[in-house]
Amino acid sequence: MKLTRDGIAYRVACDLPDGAYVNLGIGIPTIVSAYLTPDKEIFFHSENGILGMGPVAKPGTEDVDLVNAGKEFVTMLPGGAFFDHPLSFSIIRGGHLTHSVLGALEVAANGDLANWRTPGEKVPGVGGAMDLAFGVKNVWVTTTHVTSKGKPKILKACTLPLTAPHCVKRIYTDIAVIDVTPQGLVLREFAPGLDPATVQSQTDAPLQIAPDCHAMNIPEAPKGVPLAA
Amino acid sequence: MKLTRDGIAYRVACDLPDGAYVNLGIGIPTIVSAYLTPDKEIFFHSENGILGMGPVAKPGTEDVDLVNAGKEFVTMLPGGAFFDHPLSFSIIRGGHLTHSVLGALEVAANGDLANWRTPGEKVPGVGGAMDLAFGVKNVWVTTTHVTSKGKPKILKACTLPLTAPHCVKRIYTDIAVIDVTPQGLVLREFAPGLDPATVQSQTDAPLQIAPDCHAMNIPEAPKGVPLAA
Amino acid sequence: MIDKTLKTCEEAVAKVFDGATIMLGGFGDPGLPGRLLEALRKQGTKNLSVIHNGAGSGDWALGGLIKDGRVRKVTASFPNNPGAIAFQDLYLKGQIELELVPQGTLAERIRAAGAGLGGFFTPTGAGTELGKGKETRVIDGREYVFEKPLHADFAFVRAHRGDRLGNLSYRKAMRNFNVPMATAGNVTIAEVDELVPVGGIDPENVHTPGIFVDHLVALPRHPKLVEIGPPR
Amino acid sequence: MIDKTLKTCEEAVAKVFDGATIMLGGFGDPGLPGRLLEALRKQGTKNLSVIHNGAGSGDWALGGLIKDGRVRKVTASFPNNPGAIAFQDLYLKGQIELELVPQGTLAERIRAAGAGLGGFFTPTGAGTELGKGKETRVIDGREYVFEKPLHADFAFVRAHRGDRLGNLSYRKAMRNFNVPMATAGNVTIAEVDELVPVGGIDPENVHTPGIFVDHLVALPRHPKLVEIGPPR
Repeated sequence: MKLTRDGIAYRVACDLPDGAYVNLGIGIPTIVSAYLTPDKEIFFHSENGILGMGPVAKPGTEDVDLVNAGKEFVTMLPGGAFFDHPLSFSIIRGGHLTHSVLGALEVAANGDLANWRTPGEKVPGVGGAMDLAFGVKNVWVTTTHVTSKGKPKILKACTLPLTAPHCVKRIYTDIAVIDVTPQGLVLREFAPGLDPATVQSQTDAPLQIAPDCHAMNIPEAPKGVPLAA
Repeated sequence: MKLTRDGIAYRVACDLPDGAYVNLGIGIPTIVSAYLTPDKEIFFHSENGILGMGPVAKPGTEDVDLVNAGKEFVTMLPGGAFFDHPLSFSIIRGGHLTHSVLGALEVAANGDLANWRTPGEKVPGVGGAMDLAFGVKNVWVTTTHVTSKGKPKILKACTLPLTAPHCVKRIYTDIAVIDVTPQGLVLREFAPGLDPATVQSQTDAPLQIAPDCHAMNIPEAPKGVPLAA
Repeated sequence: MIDKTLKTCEEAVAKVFDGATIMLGGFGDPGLPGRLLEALRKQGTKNLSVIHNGAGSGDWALGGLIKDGRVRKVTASFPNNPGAIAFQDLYLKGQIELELVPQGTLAERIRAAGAGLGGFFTPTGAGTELGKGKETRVIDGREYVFEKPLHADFAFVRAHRGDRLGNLSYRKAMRNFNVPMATAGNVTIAEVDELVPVGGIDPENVHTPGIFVDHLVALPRHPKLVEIGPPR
Repeated sequence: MIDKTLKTCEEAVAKVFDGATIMLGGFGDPGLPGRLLEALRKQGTKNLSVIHNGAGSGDWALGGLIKDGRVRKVTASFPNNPGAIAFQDLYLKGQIELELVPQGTLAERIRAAGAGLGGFFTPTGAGTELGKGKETRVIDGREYVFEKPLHADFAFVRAHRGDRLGNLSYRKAMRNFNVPMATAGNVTIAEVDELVPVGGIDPENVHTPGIFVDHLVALPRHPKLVEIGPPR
């Protein structure tokens, strides 16, 4: 079994602690907020000057002055704040966010992250990716474990241009949860029905197996979308 | 005749143009605002985060959260703004103020200013003096022409620790108005009843005489305080 | 009486000259000075150097200016936004220059210009392609890259409210790059939704004090939205 | 539910340790966290290093802390304020260290710490006694001095309103050093006049977002004013 995109997002949501200040990147990370349980109070940051951002605006209720970093119309939760770009990136660069959840093209065993330049891309763009990777305390990566061609994305060393060196703390994929530690990668969980050897076979970098390594506990479809298939 | 402290402040007030953004230092500069004519709209800045500051608060109307850089209770004019110290000093350092009116211990012919460390002072303090002297477009100095012991304060070179090199644009004293130019000091005006030679005799640095150099035109006591004596 | 208001965007952009460097506020549509950009497009100067987070969308505002071949260089963090067709077309033909800057570094370089600083050391980019060729320094055990301030001849910003003294206040996510850019333009021109009397903006809520603003034009907001992203 | 409020200043300052570096907001009385300082005075830790614009006034708050011999070092721009008797007395006896920093450089160094920068170049101080021994660099024809960020173990700030999430808003001239210091303290503790419900501060008027604040205590403002200057 593999986790769906929603499944990966669900698994991240389980780990975000109460009171976390979080920036969610585009793609799978965006889905994380949907899976937060109401017992946790979590504050979402958007690069363009928002803290305490709520869900995407319902059609017909959009405010033309309120978009997120992905240019979607969003909402605010009570207790939020607006500010300018210098403060927004002081929050990022100054280490004030507790979590940045990002996509990845490649992650290396030493925590190096490559997620800003795709191989075929002719016009480069970086946005806030580097600031997030360099600045945030816990950089968590969400990604499929292998490329669409079956090539591992978790490597001994990155081959693509780096977003930041030594920045990733944890990797959430469709088949595993892996910690990046000073001693290397540690497999913490694997998808239901798999085993550590299978995960290793799809991973270029060597994995250590955590003493309490176990299969993920994934419910079926809490929001109507299957989490694993 | 010599100008009083109010006279020096009056003379500065005459020269501030409509729309000027001004920081007034402690001492004679503080008096300048009293002599502005209502045809000019001038905006006062205070280091502690105020633009559009009004006069000192009348007794009984003080707001405990509203003081100026000299810790006096002040008022606000319509169209003012509050901000924090980083922005306040961005305004100063970034060259956004048009005028800084400061006191001086010594000024040199090349525009060097010494006004932050008095000779006998045992505990040093600099406050915002250096930022103002380095950052503001037009640094205007107000001072008595000589010390209480009769020693010139306008010198070939400063002897006291500098506040900033090459910063002063104009000097207003009790007997003269002097421009600091790349070619040296230029006497523009002298106090009523004096003459350029008398001003030079009290000035260590050589003075050039402006072609239109003339006696100041000082009214008697527009606010009840004599401007010259 | 000081009155910084102008009647039209045409007057406001009249002094822009060939080869000028122009900062454009806005992130997506919020805070984008679209009417000033359209006036600039009509005004006709060329070889412009533009500092903006993206590289325009479609063929309106910055997108249109680029499409018309008026822009020599773009300094941006995200010029690969899907709508930046005009930029991407010229870039791939080698007909427009790009200085790619991480978004936080872009904001900080603009702020540094307005704050009169000579440069700063940021961790962002150290050890990456975007740090290459730049001065680096290890400070207290961490590697930093040296970055210089970004000044501009003109800064175009869009605010919600403004008064004749140039005081501005923004709404929700409009502040973004507008706040630092207003401090970094040699001439700062603001487009506002509404002109209010002096005192109409509470001194606690002035986000850009009038000292930073040279001219402002009050015009009803342009209904066109150039950067509405697709739902994701 | 996140609740950053504490009942007393005593709890709030309990974790301050011997040798800690503490930033104190306030410029004159506006924004001075006087009750936190008085609690710290009772709490008893010593060898404190204090970052503040001045060096205290009289024998209350920072003045009292210094008078009690609890402060090893003061980093300030204006320690010669007439009321700073306790500091000046110890300074002349060589019993307290002073790092004198121009006011704008002090504010910017604090901001740099909160913003994660490694340092910056400022023109202020170049060619003066306060620039001596510092790295200088000519950038685009102007001389600048290199300045490093100022971090602190604790930042004590005072705001007008606060909510349980730590969002703060200030009144009039209270923002001063409080805003940058709140970003630069490893632990930031706020003293507020009034606790309001979440949502009670308009998101447009949050001057210090709660992300920067660890604890806050709501207490009626202390009536004592320590720094009322004489009329001039």
